[in-house]
Amino acid sequence: MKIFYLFFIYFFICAYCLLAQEISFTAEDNPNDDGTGIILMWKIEEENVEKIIIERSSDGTNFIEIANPMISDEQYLDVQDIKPNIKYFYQLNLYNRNGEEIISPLQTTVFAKAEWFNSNRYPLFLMTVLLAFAIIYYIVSARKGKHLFIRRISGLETIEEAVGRATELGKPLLFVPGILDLDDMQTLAGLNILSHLAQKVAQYESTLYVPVCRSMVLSTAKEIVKESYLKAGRPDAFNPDSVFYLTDDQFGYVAGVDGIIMREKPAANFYLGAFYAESLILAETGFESGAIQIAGTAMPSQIPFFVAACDYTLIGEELFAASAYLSNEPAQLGSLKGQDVGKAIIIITFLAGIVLEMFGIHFLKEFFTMH
Amino acid sequence: MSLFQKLIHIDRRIIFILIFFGTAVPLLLVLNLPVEVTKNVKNVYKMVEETPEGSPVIISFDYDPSTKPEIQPMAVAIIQQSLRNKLKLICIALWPMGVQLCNEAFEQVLPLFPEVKYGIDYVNLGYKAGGMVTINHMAKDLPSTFPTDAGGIPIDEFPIMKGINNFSKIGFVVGLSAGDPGLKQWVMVVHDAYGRPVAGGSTAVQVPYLLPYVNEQQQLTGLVGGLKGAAEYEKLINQPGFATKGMDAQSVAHLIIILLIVIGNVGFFITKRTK
Amino acid sequence: MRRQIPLFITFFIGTIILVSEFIPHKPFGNISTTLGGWFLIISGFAIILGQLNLFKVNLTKISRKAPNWQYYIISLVCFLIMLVCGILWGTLRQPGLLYNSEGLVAFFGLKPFDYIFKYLFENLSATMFSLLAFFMASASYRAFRARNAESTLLLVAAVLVMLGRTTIGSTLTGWIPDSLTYLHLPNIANFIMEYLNTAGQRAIMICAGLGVIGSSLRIILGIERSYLGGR
Amino acid sequence: MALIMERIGIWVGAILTFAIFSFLYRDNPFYKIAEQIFIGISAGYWFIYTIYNILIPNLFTPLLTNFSANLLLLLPALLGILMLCRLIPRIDWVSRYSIALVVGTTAGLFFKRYLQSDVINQMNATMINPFSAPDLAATIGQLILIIGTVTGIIYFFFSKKHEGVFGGTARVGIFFLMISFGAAFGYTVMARISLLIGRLDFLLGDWLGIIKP
Repeated sequence: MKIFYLFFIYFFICAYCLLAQEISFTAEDNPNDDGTGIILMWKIEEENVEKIIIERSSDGTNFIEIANPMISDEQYLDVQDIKPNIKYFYQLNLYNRNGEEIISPLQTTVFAKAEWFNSNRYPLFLMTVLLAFAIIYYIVSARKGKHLFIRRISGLETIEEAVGRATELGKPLLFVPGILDLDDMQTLAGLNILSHLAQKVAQYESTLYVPVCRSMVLSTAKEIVKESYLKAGRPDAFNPDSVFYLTDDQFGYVAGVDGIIMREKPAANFYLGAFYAESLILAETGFESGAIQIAGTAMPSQIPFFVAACDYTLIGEELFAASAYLSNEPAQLGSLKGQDVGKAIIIITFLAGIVLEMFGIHFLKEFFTMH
Repeated sequence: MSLFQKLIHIDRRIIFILIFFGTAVPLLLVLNLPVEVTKNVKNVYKMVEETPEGSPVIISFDYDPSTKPEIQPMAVAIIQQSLRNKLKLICIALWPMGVQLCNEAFEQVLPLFPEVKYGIDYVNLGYKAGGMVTINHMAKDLPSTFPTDAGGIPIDEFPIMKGINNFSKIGFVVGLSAGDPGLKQWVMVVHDAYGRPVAGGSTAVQVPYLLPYVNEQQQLTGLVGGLKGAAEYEKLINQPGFATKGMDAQSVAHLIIILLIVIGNVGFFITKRTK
Repeated sequence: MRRQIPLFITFFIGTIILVSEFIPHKPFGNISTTLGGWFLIISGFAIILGQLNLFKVNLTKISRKAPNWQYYIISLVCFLIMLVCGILWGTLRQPGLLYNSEGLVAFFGLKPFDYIFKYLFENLSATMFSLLAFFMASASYRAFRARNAESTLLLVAAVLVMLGRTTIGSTLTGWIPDSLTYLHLPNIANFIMEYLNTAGQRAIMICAGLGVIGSSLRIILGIERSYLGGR
Repeated sequence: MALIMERIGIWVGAILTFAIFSFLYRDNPFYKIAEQIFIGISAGYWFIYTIYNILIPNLFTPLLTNFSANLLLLLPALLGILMLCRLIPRIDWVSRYSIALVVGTTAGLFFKRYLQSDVINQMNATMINPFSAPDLAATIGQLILIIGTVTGIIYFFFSKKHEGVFGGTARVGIFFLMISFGAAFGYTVMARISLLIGRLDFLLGDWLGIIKP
């Protein structure tokens, strides 16, 4: 009889323990996705449980193991072959240290849903709409003939001065359009500036050398220089050999341009386009020959060397701005103006954010923080 | 021509010889100056240390032999630490030459870990083109981006790849990067769109451009920069290697360059004044 | 047909990829995933195109006896050797047509492809870029001048960073007492990198980022067409 | 035998290293030969790896093993072949279809990723209360960070003349840019020297065996 009592008490304690334990298992649709994720959450405050296994079924009878996460993870994102709008059954099996199942598995069901809008992306969406609107608005108004003001870029003012000096000294000018092909925006920007430079050269009756390392750049640059001479009213003075191809190899090209600098000693060198390691070598040789040097590139790692060794450097975006300024193309001007609006929005937002932060108000920062 | 002008216009080949020997001599005479560990390197170390045992992690080899002296020591150090902590390494490459360099790094490390098995503890999934678009694709469907490993064996045959469909189970991504595509693209996709931690090592050239990502949002958890960063990492895992060995030569060469800049500028000012 | 359809493709795909960020629902989500897989394959072909183009250009140079044409034969031969080695014996774990050919591996210690890569290519590539150390030294001496306030600031920051980021920096100022620890060279370098450099780089990053956004938008809308060739 | 081949490999590597270094004296045939070997091997390497690591696993194997399930892959395959048509000048325009897909995908992805990472997140990272920093140095640093970022962006503002207060702010901005270029300069020097150290380690260690590993 005693044994019976003991057993009874033991049973009672066990039952009490089980009731007192916080064991829960829930499943939810993973928000903001295309209906291919389900979040499973559990809470187990029971010391006996050593291991858990999650199983899944789409019919409620045949369960397959999908994961054995750590108990302390407290959640698991199931993304294995989940399809939207299908009912899934999940069960959580709990095991003790000896690998025995402690209680019968906990079950739950859920549907995965595809959302129409990802609510995590509101800030990105807001900025996308604002920027796209600003850029498109200004491009359209520039096309309609509205004048958009772009400030003068200081490096550009020296172009005329350099050409003047070259004429005075009777020395040529050198223009290097970078080492990338026409599909790079920097090369195109450089060529836009070349068009302006060539006009000035034609007016002053100076000589210009344009060595290039890409065949596509060669034909385009030739056309541009020819056109500039035509615009300046001196098509007869155009020498087609002034634009020439050296080689495609990076260092071979540098050696070639170096040779020209040493032999011809140009009065001014222009390096406008995309550059890699050759920036350093060109700028050094040019400095050594005593030329005025004007450089411009958006290659971040080459800007420092140009700044240190050249007289004027168009830094990054300035190169594109200079090209837009000179070419007067509505698309470029409008886009630049739209981006400026973006800069203004950003400065205002983050200054506001800083002030709010100083007063301990965090909502603006919270809004823009990714969750 | 004044003495200074002559000095400024000396043949550049003399400077070439100077820097060659200036770097070679300290390699022979070891000074062993102390290496100070910086915060950004420690952050990478801590991230690897704090990742739970058995977590799958991605190491991306986005460099080629031209920057091997800078990045290979980091690769070796990070692989060692990860294997020591029993992490599962999934190695990939966004630059084709990274595949071979990954292999070389493992060849160097594996003798220390005889129990580590290919396919269970680490795998080399090989090279994929496409840069950011491909990383973005991995985030949605990793098995279809990498149907096989670098040797053409289907990934279903590797236990390490079981259940890994995207970045959700990945402990962290370490990018070893020499340019584009590289760490910047990993930050943009894996951290900024999918919220998984990204850290890495890069060439010294890239460090200044990557530092804005090291902020309180932890776009980049940490950054090991150049040979100095690699030496710091070697110190943290207590395994001095190539980077530590090169630090003396690095210091002396820096001094030489600084001296050259100073002399050049002094000459420049004196000639300017005499003019 | 030659211009309009590509422009439409760019517009259609660019918009879907952009919109799929906000609308994960069908069809945007899955189209953009499919496109990612396609992109990988097409990039593969683009790389093949690049290598074949190099082959073609070199072949033309040789056949036209362009200046230095003899050298281009060398690059063609090396290209073909790599191709043959790769196809016949494979690379690393990748078997080739003749499978793994243990005999050759025992002879070379590596597969022929890997042998060429390890001993020839790695050395060539690393040396090519180490040339820059020499050019850097000579430019430091002969061209980098503190000609105005801007370049002075640049050079001073450069010198501080160069000193602070080496072991010699810590040794030089290692004796500084704790109260003046901010004068310790590595700490100065850290301060420059963490705040001054980050400020400048962040400004560039934001502006360049907006530049990328502007040009992406122009491309999607078909305003920027230079990628189609011609100006 | 493998050991002998390793020695031979190291010797060839050393000879090629000197061939390239000879460019420092002046451009010469040895350099040109080494350069062309470099270009040839590199092209072959890319070719082989693209075939083995991309085209075979991601295109050919799925098509050969399960054609009907992967029918859709024929489209990128076709676009890839159109891409190769660039080699034939007469029909090179067909490659525009593939380029359009590549450019469109990149433009769409770049737009949102750059906006998120390089614009919004950078803006957010600068929204800090500078006075919350733990010590004086950090407070000064954070103030500098804020001022530097604002003035730096103002320098790149193109639709207003740089004069008056605005011009002054832009001038402060350029100083910050210069310091960051200085930092970049220092780090680039560091990187290039490291590469030279790598080479010297090969010559003095692997080749001559003067420095022990």
